[in-house]
Amino acid sequence: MAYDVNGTTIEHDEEGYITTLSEWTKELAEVISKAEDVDMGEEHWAVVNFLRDYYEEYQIAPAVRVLIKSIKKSMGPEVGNNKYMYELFPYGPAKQACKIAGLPKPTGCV
Amino acid sequence: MKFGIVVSEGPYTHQASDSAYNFVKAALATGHEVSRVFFYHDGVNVGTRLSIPPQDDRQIQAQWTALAKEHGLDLVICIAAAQRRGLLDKNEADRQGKDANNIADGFRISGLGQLIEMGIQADRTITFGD
Amino acid sequence: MATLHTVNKSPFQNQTLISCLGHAKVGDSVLLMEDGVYGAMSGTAMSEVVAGMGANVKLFVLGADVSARGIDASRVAEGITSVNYEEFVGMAASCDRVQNWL
Amino acid sequence: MSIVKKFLYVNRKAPYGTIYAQEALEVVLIGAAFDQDVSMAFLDDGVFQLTKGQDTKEAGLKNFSPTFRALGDYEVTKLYVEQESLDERGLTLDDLQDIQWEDEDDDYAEKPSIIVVSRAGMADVMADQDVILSF
Repeated sequence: MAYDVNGTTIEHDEEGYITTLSEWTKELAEVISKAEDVDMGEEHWAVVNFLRDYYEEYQIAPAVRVLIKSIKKSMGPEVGNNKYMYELFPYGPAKQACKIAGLPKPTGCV
Repeated sequence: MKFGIVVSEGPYTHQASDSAYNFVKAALATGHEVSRVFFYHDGVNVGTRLSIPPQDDRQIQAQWTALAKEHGLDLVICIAAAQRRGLLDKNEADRQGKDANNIADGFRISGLGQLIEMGIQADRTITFGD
Repeated sequence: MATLHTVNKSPFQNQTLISCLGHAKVGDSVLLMEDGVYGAMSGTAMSEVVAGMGANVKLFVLGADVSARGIDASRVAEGITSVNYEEFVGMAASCDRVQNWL
Repeated sequence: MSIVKKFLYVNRKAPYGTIYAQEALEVVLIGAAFDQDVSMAFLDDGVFQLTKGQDTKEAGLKNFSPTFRALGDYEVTKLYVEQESLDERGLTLDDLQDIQWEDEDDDYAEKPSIIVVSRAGMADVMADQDVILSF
């Protein structure tokens, strides 16, 4: 199972998460988002970039409430709220946005 | 009194699961309640139905399964720890595209939240591990 | 507000028992179990340390693990009480919390 | 869920040699969603978990030490570190990562999460808990 980015294949698992995190590119993110039926706008990218920065710094994808709290702080409450996040990523800001951002699947532990 | 039990070492390698089993049996025998047994770290390996211990040794998984049946115990295997170590129930195996599953009767796979919830609900939480 | 502590490591192998006794409060109980029962033996290099550091707590040993290791009951140091699993349960119930030193 | 209990996660083991430190952190991160009164204790070899400059590349392991700095986002802001354990291992506070949390009620002021306590102080922290989970 793989995504096709301009002729290059990027392996992914059963659920669409890429297997080798270092293979992520912005072009790949566009390809994954199409497969997910998400039309990437500015806010989508802001969330994806935030997730990647957070992962780079702390080596974990943040929990949804941490994500929302941080987005609220940096982009304001009209973006940083649960409802809007789910409008951006209908299958969940954690799962879907992490997939597009090329991060590990959040361990759905709760 | 309600006890919550954590088992955090693998069977046979470590005595932890045996000690936990003896404790749970004694607790039930003296009229206490055991709200949940949560298997974490290598403790998740207690829940595989594919182990074949020698006939003259204790059957750790079978003992737990029997105790769970008799007393309606809630035996929970941590999903994050289980996935690392290759323990899957049928649902997970299907979802992850794996060709087999190995969880024994009486055990269920669930999240770490179940450990925290156990700590909140139980009067005493006791860990058997290394 | 007493705590029941459990220790399952031999004091000849690591510092867990020392650490536990260094943190236990006056009136707490400490139960030696699994390989921890070796810390309950008299006449060892650790006996005096255990007796000294354990002076302010109540020391117990799990009888089942003592017999399993072939330690004769007479080798369990004075002042250390042997308990069975039901008594272990009772101690856990009557303390305010249990701390397992792993 | 209205019950709020005092949870203490006790860390007495070094990172990497065994998985306990890493899986303990996973429990803490998940547990943070339950709105309990959470503290972490680092004593004995557990203090090694917090040291600066961990680089796991050559060993081929996942470096989870940066995650400690995310704990503040999860409202885990009380990391008790035992002075005697540091001393015995030739460490000082300067050898540990700078871990902070943002106080929303104080204009997002950054405050240190690490609280250095004596052995007696650590015993007091332990004796004040409802649930103690050891790793």
